[in-house]
Amino acid sequence: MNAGSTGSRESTVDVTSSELLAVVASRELVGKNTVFAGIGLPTLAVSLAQQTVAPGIEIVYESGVCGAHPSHLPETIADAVLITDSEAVLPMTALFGYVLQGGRIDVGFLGAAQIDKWGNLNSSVIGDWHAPKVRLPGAGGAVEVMANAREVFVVMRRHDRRSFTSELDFCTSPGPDRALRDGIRPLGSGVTRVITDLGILAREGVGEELRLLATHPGVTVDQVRAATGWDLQIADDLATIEPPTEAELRLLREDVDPDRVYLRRSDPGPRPGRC
Amino acid sequence: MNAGSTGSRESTVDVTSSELLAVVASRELVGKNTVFAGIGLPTLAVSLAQQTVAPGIEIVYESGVCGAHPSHLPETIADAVLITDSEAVLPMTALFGYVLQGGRIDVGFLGAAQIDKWGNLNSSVIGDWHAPKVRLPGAGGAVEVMANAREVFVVMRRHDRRSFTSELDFCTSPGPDRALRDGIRPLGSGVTRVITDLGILAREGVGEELRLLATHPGVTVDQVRAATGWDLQIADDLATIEPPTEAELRLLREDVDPDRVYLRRSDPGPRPGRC
Amino acid sequence: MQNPVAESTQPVPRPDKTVTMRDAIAAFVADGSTVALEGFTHLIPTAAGHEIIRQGRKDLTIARLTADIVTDQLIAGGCVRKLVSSFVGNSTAGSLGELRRRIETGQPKPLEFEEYSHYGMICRYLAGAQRLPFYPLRSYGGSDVPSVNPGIRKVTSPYPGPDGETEQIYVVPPLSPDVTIVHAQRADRAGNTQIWGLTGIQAEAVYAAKRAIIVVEEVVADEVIRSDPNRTVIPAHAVDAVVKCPRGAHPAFAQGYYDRDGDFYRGWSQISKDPERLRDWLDEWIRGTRDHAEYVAKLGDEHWAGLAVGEAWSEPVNYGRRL
Amino acid sequence: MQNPVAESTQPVPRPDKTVTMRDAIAAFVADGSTVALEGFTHLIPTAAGHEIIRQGRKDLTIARLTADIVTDQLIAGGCVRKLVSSFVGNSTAGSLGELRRRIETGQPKPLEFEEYSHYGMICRYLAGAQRLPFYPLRSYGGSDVPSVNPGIRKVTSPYPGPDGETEQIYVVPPLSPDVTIVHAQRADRAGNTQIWGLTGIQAEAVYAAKRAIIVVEEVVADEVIRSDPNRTVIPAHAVDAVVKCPRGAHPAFAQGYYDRDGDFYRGWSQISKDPERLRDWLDEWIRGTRDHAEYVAKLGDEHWAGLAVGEAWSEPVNYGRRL
Repeated sequence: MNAGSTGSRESTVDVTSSELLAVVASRELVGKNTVFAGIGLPTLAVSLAQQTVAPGIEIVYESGVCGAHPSHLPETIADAVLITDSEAVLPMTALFGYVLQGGRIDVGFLGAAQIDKWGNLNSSVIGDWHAPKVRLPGAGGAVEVMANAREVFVVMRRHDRRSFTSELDFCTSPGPDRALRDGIRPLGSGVTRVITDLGILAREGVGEELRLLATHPGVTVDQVRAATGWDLQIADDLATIEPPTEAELRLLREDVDPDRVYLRRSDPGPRPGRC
Repeated sequence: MNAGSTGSRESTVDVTSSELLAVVASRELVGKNTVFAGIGLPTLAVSLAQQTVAPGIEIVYESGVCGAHPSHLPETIADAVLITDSEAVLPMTALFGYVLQGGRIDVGFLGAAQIDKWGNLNSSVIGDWHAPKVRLPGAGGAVEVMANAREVFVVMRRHDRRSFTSELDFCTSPGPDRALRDGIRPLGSGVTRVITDLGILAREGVGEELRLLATHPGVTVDQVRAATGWDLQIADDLATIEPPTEAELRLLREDVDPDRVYLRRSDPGPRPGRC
Repeated sequence: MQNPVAESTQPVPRPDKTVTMRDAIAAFVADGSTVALEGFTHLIPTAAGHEIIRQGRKDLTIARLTADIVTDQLIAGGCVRKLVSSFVGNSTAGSLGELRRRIETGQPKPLEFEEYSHYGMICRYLAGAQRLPFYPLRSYGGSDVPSVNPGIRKVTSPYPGPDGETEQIYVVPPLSPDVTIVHAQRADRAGNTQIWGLTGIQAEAVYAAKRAIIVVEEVVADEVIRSDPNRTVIPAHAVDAVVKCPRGAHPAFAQGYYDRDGDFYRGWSQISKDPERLRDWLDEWIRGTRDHAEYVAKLGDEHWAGLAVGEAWSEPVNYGRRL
Repeated sequence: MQNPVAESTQPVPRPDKTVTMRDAIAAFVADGSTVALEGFTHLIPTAAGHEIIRQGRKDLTIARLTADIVTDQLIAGGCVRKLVSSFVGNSTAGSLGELRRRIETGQPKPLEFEEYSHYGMICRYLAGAQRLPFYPLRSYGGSDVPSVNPGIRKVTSPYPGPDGETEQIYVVPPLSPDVTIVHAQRADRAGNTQIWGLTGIQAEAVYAAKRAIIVVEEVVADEVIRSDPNRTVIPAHAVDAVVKCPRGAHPAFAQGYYDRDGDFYRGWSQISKDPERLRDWLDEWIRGTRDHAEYVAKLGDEHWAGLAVGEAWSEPVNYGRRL
C-alpha cells in the first residue's frame, strides 16, 4: 500500500475533501501504466500522479480517446477538447473489445451508489429493479471495467451506511467472488482500493473482504465501523494516511484544476476533526 | 435467365474466348446491386455491366475497397489505384463481417480448380490434402463468399472433365446442400451460374443440380456432356447464347480493357467451330 | 505505369439519396418500429428525434446505449413503448425526469425497459451487423443484470479453458433495428459518410439495421469524400437516406462544427423534473417549430456564437497516384 | 470557454520505443515463437522477415492470412516449423515454390500447415484481441476444411433460429501470437501508428499479440499524429518497438510512398521454382546484405524510380478548438 506521500512538509490546514481524495488516490497509482477513468476526482488523481508517482501513466477514456492532451479541463469523458490533439480515437468496438476486454487496463476507476464487503457494486436502482424507489443511470461500462481491469479503485466522497451496505439492492458490477460462483472466471482482482473521506479500505483479490487499511489523521476505527454497514475487518498494521503535502496541493491547485472545476469551490471540506 | 444481348447487330467474327466470357457474364448481372469480384474476367464483366445492363452496380473488393474509381486498370484486388479516389476503404473485419457475412452481397464471383454438379468448389488441393499432388492457394475468402453471397457466379475459361468432376478431391467452398447436411443454414443459393467456353450451366437453389441452360452457337449438347464429368442434366428450353454485339465488344475493347490486360493479347480464341 | 482507363468511359451514375428530414422519417420510421439512435455523446441524432415527435410516431422501441435527452424527449412525446439501453442518465449533468417517472412510478403508463451494459449493447450491434446468432462477451458473470434480462444467456466453449476445464461465457442476441439513424459531419449524395472525432458504434448500428438514415452537417461533393476514403465510416451501400440538417445534434456537439451545449444539459434536469414544464417545452420547441431550421433560428445567433469552435486542421496524407 | 490548463503544466514524458530492426528482432522474436506477420497485399513487413532470416531464427510458427513471398523466403531460410494461413499463393502472379515443395513432397522436411479461410483467420485475431475463448462465424458448413483442422469446432446457439429450431454455428479459437509485426506508413516515437489505404487486419493482429513491433516508412513528430487522431489505427499502449525502415514492404506497396513491384512478384515464381536458384537469391539478397538499407541500395535508384508514385492529398478536416 502506498499511503505514504512524495513531498516534503505536511500541510495540515485548508485541505478540502476533494483535494484529500484526489491526493490519496494519486499515490495509489505507483507502477500503473493504463488507467480507465471517468471525469472528476479520478482524472484529477491521474493527472496528479502523472506529475508525481507515475509519470508515464495513460488515461484511456470510455469514449475511445487515448493519449489526450486537452487544451481545457474536460467536462465529460467525450468532451471535444479531449479529442483535438489526442494520440488516438478508437471506435467503441476496439475500446471495449481490444483495450478493456483485451486486458490492457491496469486500473479502472468506478463509482457506485452502494458497495458491499466483497467490492460488489450497485449503480442501477435503489429498491426493487422492477419498481425502483430510485432509478439510477445503470451499468454503462462498469460491468466491463470490473470484469476486465486488473484492479478497480473506487472513490467515495461520503463514507456512510447507506453506501457501505451489507446487502446491495442490485448487483450491477460483481467482483470476482460472485463471478466465480456464477461459473465465470474474471481477469482481474475486482475492487482493491476504496478511498473515502474516512480512510482507505483494501482487498487483494478473490476470497478477501475489504479491510480498513488506513485512516485519515484524527479518524478513529470506531468512527469508520459506525459508518460501514457490515462488520468491518481492520488491518493488523492499520496506518494513518499522511496528509497532502504542499507540493501535491500546489500541483493540484495550480496545474491540474486551477479553476476548481472538480475540486469544487463550495466543497464542504473534510469532516471536522480531521486534517 | 438473361442470355439475351442488349445491343443491335451481331458480331460473329474475331471474338476471343475472354471477350465471350466477359460479355456473357455481364448480361447475367441485370438487377444486381453489389458484386464481390476478383480482378480479371469478373471485373471486366462488372465494368461492362455498369455500361450496359446494370448502371448502378457496385464492386466490393476483398481488400476492403468500395466504390473504386481507378485511374488505371488494377492488377490485383488490392492495387493502389483502386484505393486512390475510392469512396470507402473498410478494415477487413468490416468487409468480411458486416458486408459479406452481413448479407449485403448480391453476387459473388468465384473461380475453382474443380466444381461438382451441386456447385461445390475445390480450390485447395489436387490429390489428398495431407500429401497433395498439387497444392493450390486454398480458400482465401471463397468459403465466405459461398456461405454469404445471395448467389455465386463461376467463370471457367476451359470446360473439361478435369474441372467439371463427379467427385471433388477436396471441398473447399460448399454449396447450400452440403451445408444443410452439416446442420448449418446458409444465407444464399450457392452457385447459380457457371459461365464457360461451352455455355452456361445454372441451378436455382437448394436441392438442384447444375443444368445446361444455354450453349454458345455451334456447341452441341453432346460436346458439353463429353466435357462434363457427371451425367449433365439439360434444360427443357435449352437456348443458344446470342454472340457479343458490336456495342458490347466496342465497350469492352475500347473502354473497359483497351490494353487487353485481362482480355489477353495471346488469347487462343474460342474453340474451333464456335462464334 | 500502364493501362490508363480510356477517357471515354462513361461515369457510372450514382444514386442521389438526399431527402428532407420530414420525408426520411415519414418513409422509414413507422409506428411500432425498432429505431436505433446512436452517437456516443458526440453527434447525437437529436433533430431526427424531434421530427419523430412532430410526426407523432407511436409504440416505438428505441435502442440507444446512452439514453439521454433525446430519449427523454421521445418518451415524453408519447412515441416510445420500449427502451433498450445501457445507461439512462442525463450525461453527467443530472437526471432524465420523464424516464425516471415512467420507471419509478409507472405513470402515466409503464415503460418497458430492456437493460444491458455498454459492451452488451455494442455486442448486440456487432451480432446484428455480422448476422451472428449470438455474440460472446466476458461481462455479466455474477451480475444481477441477466436476472432481469432473460436475453442474456450462457454458452459453453468447445475449447478447454486455461485450467483445462470447460469454460462458460455469457452471450447476447443480435440487435437488428428496422432503421438506424445517425448524425455525421458529412456525406456525399450517395451516402458515403465521413465522421471524425468520436466514431462510437455508428457503423455497426447502421450495418445491423434493415434501413439507415444519415443526418449530416454538410452534403459534400463526391471529390471531397474520395480524397480520403479511409475517413468513410459508413459506405453508400449501407445507406438509404441522406438528410442535410446543420446543427442537428444539438445539444450534443459535432467535432469541428459546434461545441456541446453544457447549459442545456444542466437545464434539462430542471425542465424534465416538472411534467408540466416538460410538456410546455415540447410544445414550444418541438411541436411549435416546423423543422430543425426553425429550432436553430429560435435558439438565436447569440446562442450559437457561444458554441462556436476554432480551427485545428488535420495534416493531409498522400494517397499517391500511379505515374 | 473556460479553464485553460495552466501553461506551467509539465509535459508528461512519452516513452521512446524507436529501435533498430536488428535490435527489435533480437529482443522480441525467439526461436520457437509464434510470429504474426500481417498486411493484406499492402504494407507487408518484408524487411522484418528478412532480418529474421539474417538472424537465423528457427522453429517459428508463422501466422499470416496470405502466405506470400516473405513467407516463402522464411520457409526457404529454414526459420519455419509451422504455418497458419488462409491463402498460400504468390498473389495473382504464380506459385510459392518452396512452400509447394515442402507441402507436396515433404522435402527437405515437412511443413506443418494449419489451414483456415480468410475470415477464419480474421475471427481468430478478433478472438485473440478480445480475449474470447472462441469466435463464431457463418463459414465452413459442409466444407472439408474442418476435417483437416480440428481447431474449427461447432457451438449451439442458446437462441432459437429463424425457424424456431436450435441453430449451430462454427467457431474458431483465439490466435495470440508471441509477437505481431506490421508495417505502416508512419508512427511517433511512442508507437502511435497511422495507416491509410488498406488497413487490413493489422490492428486486431497487434491487439491479439503479447508484443508488437511496428515497422514504419517514417517516424514523425508527435504533432503530426495528434493533428489527426482518427488516423491512428494502433495506439502507443499496444506497441513495444518502433522501427524506422523505409521501403521495408518491398515488393509490396506502401500507399502514397511507393508502388507494388509487379515484376518482382512475377519473377518470384521462377526464382522459387528452382531450389538452387532460390538458395542463391537468399544468399545474395538477404544473407548478403547487412540490413534493409543495403538491400534497398542494391536494388538501385533506377529500380525505385520505377516504383515512384505521384501525389493525391487528402482534404484536411477540422477537429475544432475551444475558443
